[in-house]
Amino acid sequence: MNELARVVEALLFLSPEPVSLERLADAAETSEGEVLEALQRLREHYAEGFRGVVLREVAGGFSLATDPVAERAARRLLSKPRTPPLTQAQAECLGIVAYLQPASRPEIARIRGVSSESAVGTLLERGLIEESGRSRFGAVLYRTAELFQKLFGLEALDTLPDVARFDPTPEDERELRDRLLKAGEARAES
Amino acid sequence: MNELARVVEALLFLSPEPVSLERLADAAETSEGEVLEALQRLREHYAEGFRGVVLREVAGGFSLATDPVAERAARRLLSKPRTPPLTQAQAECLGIVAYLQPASRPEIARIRGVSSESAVGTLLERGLIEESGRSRFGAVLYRTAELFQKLFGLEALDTLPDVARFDPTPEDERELRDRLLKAGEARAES
Amino acid sequence: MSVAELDLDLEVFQGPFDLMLTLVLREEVDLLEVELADVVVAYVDHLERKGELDLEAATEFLVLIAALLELKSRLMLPGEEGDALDLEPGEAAEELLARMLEYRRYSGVAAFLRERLEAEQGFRYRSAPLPPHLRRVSVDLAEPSYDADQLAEAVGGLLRMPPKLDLGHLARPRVSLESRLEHMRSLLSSRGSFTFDEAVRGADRLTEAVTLFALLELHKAGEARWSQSEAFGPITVTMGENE
Repeated sequence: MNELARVVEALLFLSPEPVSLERLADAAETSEGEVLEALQRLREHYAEGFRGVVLREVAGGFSLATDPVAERAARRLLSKPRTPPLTQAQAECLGIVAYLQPASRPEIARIRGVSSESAVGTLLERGLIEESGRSRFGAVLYRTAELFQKLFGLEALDTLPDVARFDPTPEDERELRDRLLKAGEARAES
Repeated sequence: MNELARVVEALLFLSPEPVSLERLADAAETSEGEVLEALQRLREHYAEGFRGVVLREVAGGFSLATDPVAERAARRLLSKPRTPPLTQAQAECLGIVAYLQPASRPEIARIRGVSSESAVGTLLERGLIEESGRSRFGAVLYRTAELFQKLFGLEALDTLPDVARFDPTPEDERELRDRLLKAGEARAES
Repeated sequence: MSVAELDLDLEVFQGPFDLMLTLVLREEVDLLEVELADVVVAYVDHLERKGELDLEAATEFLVLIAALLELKSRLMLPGEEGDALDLEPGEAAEELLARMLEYRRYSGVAAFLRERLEAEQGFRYRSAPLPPHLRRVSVDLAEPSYDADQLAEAVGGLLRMPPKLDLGHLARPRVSLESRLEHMRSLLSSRGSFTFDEAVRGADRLTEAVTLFALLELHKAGEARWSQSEAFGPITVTMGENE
């Protein structure tokens, strides 16, 4: 490991947040190309499956994290509980914000069909989303925060899967349509 | 590196404090002898002078720490003030402090019509504002800190831009503080 | 209190507003059975008790109740021989379908996110405090990063005096659904049939809206029938089979 690789390793070890290539180069007073080379060396050291710590590319930067191999022991050692899982309501709100960002509360409510105050509040509190200005009508807009990408292991926002992947299948859609039409007919007959 | 060494590495990586042999063995659900062996393997990986992170044995146990080689770069990366975009609430609080200084917290709340604890807290934490004595009524007063001028590229406080450019009723000639308080009270009543 | 917590005590549903919406959307409560007028009344009562208008909450309520009213009134449209939805493209059903498909998309996204978070749990990041000598922010390293105009603009915005809030439209006497139902029932019993325009002659828009809603309720109860020969033509209301 050359000196730059050592420096980069130390920076990633210390920094509580993923660090971008640009910031690494700036801190080490060198070029991004040199840092990339150093990261390549580090990657060899931290190859997944061989070490307890792995080098990850998340949230537009680089970060060291523990390998899941140590999860059980880590839970025993640290009293800090795991990140609590998301409720369905929170996950829906987060999904809407993630794909439509910026998204307003009324927009979220429209899609979910329910007012989403408390779920949005929790997401804000947990630092997964943050405010991002106001819409033309004065509603607060939300976008995902950096923590979202980090916790969900996303390199960048555009690495989220294509949203069309989550659309109901044509069969589901047909079934839903049939049910709706039946409801309408039943009503018309009554 | 065997699995236990990987686990021990991960535990030392995560823990902010040195971890004793006993706690390591307990967390990894194995004997202290096994952990010692694992530590021996780790020591080979983290030989001083070759890595950015080194394995240290200190009074309380074992810990990973950065090598001094990264000192300068770490300071550049981590001691550099963070400058995420200001939220509207933060901009309002900082604006009030900058233009009226010193300004007290109750005053800020009256002008904005909402309690401004968290925005003021963030500004304090980021070193943009600082305490500046107490008002006649005992409320803490704030003024902008040295960092404020640097981050806003202001040579002196009197180079703050003229509010008149953004003033909805520039014909009003009362003092800025009076007008802000009046408008805040009117908003609170409406 | 937010709209979500608005407590409802209706014939088919007791509980908070947002739960009702969820159930309607998931088809566990039949929208046709929900007395939306009572929901509005409960909300207005709530506003009155509270004595203040939370604009964001009120907007949200209006958006939701408007969507529900629209859907419900479309669901209530009478079908000719039960095939109205086949003859027409079934606009209401299509819209509801579109909404449900959109909702399903994000419910799929939600499932993906929850799984992903679960899978990522094993990767833990270090969150140890910085060594003491690195904790202090160094003023020397600060570079101009903000525009002071943002502050001037924020302070300028705070100088704005609020417009005098016109509560005239809220203070206006409320039109009750009961009174409009009564009005139409008496028209029906005295004349046997009438046009909708006659029923709302000289009335303001709110009264018109409530009257239309009352008419939907009469139709639902089988007390009235209506016919309209062409779009935007006069609506003739006649006695229903239940009378």
